[in-house]
Amino acid sequence: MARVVVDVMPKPEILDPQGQAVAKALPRLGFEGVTSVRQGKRFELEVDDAVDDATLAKIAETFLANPVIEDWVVRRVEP
Amino acid sequence: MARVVVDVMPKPEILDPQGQAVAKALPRLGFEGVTSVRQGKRFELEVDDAVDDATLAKIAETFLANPVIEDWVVRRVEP
Amino acid sequence: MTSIQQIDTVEHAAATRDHPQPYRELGLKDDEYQRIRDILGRRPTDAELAMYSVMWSEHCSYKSSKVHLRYFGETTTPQMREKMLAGIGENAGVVDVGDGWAVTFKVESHNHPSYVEPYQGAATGVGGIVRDILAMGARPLAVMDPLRFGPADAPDTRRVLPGVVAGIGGYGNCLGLPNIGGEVVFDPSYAGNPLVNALCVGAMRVEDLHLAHATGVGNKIILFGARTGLDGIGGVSVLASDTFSGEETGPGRKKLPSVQVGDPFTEKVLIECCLELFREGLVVGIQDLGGAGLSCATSELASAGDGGMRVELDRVPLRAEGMTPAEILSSESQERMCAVVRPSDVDAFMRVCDRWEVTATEIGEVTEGDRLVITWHGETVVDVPPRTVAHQGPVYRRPVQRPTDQDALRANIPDALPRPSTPDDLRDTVLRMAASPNLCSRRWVTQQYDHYVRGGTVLAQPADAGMIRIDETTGRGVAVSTDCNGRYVRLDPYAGTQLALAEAYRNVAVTGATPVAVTNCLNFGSPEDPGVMWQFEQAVRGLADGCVALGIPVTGGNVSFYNQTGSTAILPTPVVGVLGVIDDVRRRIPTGIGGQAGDALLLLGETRDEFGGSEWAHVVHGHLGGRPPAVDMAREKLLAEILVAGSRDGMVSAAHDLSEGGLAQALVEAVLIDETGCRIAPPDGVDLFVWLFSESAGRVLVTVPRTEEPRFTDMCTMRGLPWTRIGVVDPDARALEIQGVGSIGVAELRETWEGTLPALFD
Amino acid sequence: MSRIGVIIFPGTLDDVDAARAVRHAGAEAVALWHADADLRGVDAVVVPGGFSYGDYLRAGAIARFAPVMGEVVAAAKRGMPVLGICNGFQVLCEAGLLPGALTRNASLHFVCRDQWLRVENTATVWSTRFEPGAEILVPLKSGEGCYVADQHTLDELEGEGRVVFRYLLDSGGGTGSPNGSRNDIAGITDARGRVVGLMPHPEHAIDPLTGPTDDGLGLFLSVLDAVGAAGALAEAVSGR
Ligand SMILES: Nc1ncnc2c1ncn2[C@@H]1O[C@H](COP(=O)(O)OP(=O)(O)O)[C@@H](O)[C@H]1O
Ligand SMILES: [Mg+2]
Repeated sequence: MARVVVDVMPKPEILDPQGQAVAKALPRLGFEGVTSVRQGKRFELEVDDAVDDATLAKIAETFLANPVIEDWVVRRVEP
Repeated sequence: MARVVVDVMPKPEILDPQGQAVAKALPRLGFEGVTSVRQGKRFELEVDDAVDDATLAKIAETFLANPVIEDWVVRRVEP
Repeated sequence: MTSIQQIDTVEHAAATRDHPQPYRELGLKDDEYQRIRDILGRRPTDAELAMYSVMWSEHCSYKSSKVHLRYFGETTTPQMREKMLAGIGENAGVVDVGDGWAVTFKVESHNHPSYVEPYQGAATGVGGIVRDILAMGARPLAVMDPLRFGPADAPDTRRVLPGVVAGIGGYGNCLGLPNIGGEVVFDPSYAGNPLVNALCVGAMRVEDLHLAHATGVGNKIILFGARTGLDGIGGVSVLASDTFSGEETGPGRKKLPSVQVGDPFTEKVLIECCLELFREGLVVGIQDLGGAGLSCATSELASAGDGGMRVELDRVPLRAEGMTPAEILSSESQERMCAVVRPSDVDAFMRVCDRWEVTATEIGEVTEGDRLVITWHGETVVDVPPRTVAHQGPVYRRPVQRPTDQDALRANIPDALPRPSTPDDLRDTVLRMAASPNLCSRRWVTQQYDHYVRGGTVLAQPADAGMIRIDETTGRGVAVSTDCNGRYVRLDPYAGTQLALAEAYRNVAVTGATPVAVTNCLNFGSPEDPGVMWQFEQAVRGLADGCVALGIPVTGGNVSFYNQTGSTAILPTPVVGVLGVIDDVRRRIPTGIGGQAGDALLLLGETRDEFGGSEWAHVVHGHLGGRPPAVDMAREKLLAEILVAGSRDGMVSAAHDLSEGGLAQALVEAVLIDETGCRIAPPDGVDLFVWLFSESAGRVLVTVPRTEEPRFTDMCTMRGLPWTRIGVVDPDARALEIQGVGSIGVAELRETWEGTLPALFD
Repeated sequence: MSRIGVIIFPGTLDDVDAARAVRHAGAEAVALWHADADLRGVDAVVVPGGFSYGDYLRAGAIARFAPVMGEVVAAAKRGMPVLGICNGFQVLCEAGLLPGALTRNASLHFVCRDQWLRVENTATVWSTRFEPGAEILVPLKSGEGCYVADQHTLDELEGEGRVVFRYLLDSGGGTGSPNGSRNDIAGITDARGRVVGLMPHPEHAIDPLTGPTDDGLGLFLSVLDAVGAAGALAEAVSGR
């Protein structure tokens, strides 16, 4: 059993209204000094040891992320 | 300037329909061996150096995460 | 994994009579716990204790309200009952609406969860009421959401309202149910205790009515839908940390959040799956799992059936590891249903579930005798008479006392409040009222709700009532409205509740539909407060007596107590829902006055100087006192008959009910809906302020085509309904022109009316 | 009679409405189940709105892998007319039949409203019944309706006239999007003008009783002209 994390973030050139909404709201709540916020997704997967890196890459690229609008990173983590 | 990542995940005992939908779909797409998926949010913040850890913790707890149903982790990362 | 030996069995309970149990933490009183011991002749097991405590809670047992709710049944005459196929006591009331169609509708509250977690609280509120409707055998067709919040500009309202609205939209939209109406009311009394009520309406062929009965010995009990997890088990987690042996090493759980997360996709699939099961005739009885989860479903099914029931709890598909029987029985995981199925149909049942990829598990069967027996890996953990759990909970006749401040409140009449009198002041008042949070456009909210899906929505926001078509061939449809002005109820709970009924009834009638049935959601403070109980008793009596006067029955409802912040209760808020039938939705009456130049505007009913509890007194003076407007049920009935006749004969081209904000507000809305204009000439000698802002009940603004005017007014005169011709439609004016007040352009009106909520919540 | 397929995924919601629109236009509506890799001989396909598989991951992300979608993609490559409405548009983008993607509305709120559109291209099989530049009023109801694509793709779409519908502020007013879409794009077509996707819901504008107008019927009548003619030709050639 292995634990895998896939981070999926909107591409820098794509508008990120959610991140912007957070960034705008923070000063109103009294939090100064946050200059930019981007919001993406985090997936935590548990996979059988038989699942290799190529398969994980494929899962991320074809399914968890949409390459038109998102970047992604796959990494195995310690359980 | 510092880069901060906040990972927000549904609490283990809370239903995660999103992760569940992904987990159910994978075998249909021909990907076997993924036994569990949980889906959360990832925030990437750029903050002034003046912003301290206590403030970051507060931002995460009161705003980025919903403590009733989510757990969160704040970490500073190399730029 | 919890080991089997740690589980508290019936056998073990019988042997350890004196083992102390945390019944108080579970909300049971000493005498209630003793009663359970008396019923069982021993101490309850953990699982039994979990079941009794949740089923005997106020929410499930109606222990404080039962003695009052009986009045509904006592006052319903056989004639009122004629069209009622199922009533109080079933999951939802069912009414025969003609052409072989039956319609079911019900409102339920999800107030407390929505305060803690607005999005999920509201979302699961919608999910729960939809399953109630589904459990009657009906296809859910539409939802509505009566809501109450604290002051519009309060910071906490900014947290609660957007979350609640997003949750209702998020769940309902994804479920594919049009949202056809609701309410948004702001009042300081709801600040720490918002009200989130959800209504669902569904339809079925009369012969498809399914009732929640576990009948037929040998029939199988099948649990299907989502897996069971630790959500919503709240207080029951104390049992897990306090196992019978008192072992320190027990797998104690930290107190779990009692918040549930909704999965509308699973529910959508569950709906389609259930409807296919009904169509195929594979269901003998069915029950939704809502509050109290399996405890409720198993005990209610068994208690309504003709035998007993045996359940193997270890078969329940779980989402979390190591759940105890008590936790499984109390879990409020969403999107689950429980069906009773003939053994010969089980395979077919499973095939349908497979097709929809719905998890379904046989967990037990209907047995001889009258016990509900639940086992866990072969050992008996529950052995109870099911009626004692589901229906024979404690009943309280709580002290009732008219609050001491009621007289002072009534004496504090609004007559001395300074009133506007110059044209400019009146014009300003029209605009100020139109922009006020309770009267301004609800678009910011309703724009987040899909009202088009299913293609049957004929009227939705901002119409007085929502209307959907249920039969595409004949055009038969239903209209629904919910209403309640908590300030009126506070001033006079009996009359105030009748005013709520009258308004919902009128709102249905102005669409051209005939009102046929009533449901309710009674939101009140603590039943342990005699003043609150007095309000409750008065409200129930007012509603029941009002229904008798109108000749339509209460078919169901819901009670929500303990709505208060500290010792301050909310305004008593008995939300009343009225269902109407229309044989052909093509003759529905729209709300906006339309663009036909020269059409006559008539005001039906009488206007009196009535400002007690009015919106004007609230907005301009922050005043609440005096008496609410007078209510006259006979007049409401006549008004409805005339509107329906007007619709049938094509005499009325638009109709809009007058309520909060009076005639002025009705005109503002009726003009803006169609982006049109009108010229209003108040009758000679009226007090303009009273005429424009009074909230006298029993009034409707109608538009009548020029050619129909004599026929329509003759009908009103003949039947004794007072009417006044107050002006004409003038689309070219693109303004609301009122003699003695001035002209307000449509653009200014729109900006005023629509700007408020976006400014507060965007 | 022409036969138009309406695809149903778990979570599809507007299939009843799409089928009703097809019938109003005078064709037979054929339900196509997501799990069956079979188009049952239909002449054209509508991928309707809803929340396929809950749309929890990303709108349309799971649906595009459904067995029926393989057939739709193959048929589209052969030139079969395909219309994606709302969630259907999202599915077609995810499936690569149309370029770009649909993301959260700029307001972050779901938006349900009557929306004016301008018909920019009347040469697709789904838009021949409209006058060039026609303004139509149809419902829009979506939470992820913000059309995005990289600049190159946008230039290509504009350059080739492949924007079929554009959002208008108002009838007679300028363009303006209710959800942040690039270039106020409401709907686009593939290079051949046979696959069209749009966020607004023409199938909910077929009868003023239940929709704002009957403007949406034009899409369904257009495709029937196309497949009707093609059908007649095929029949003539095969000598039936
Ligand atoms: N205020 C009320 N007026 C009339 N009937 C009520 C009222 N409150 C509850 N009931 C009826 O009591 C029964 C139990 O209510 P409830 O517990 O809300 O139903 P469910 O078990 O389906 O959630 C239902 O038939 C309901 O219609
Ligand atoms: Mg129920």
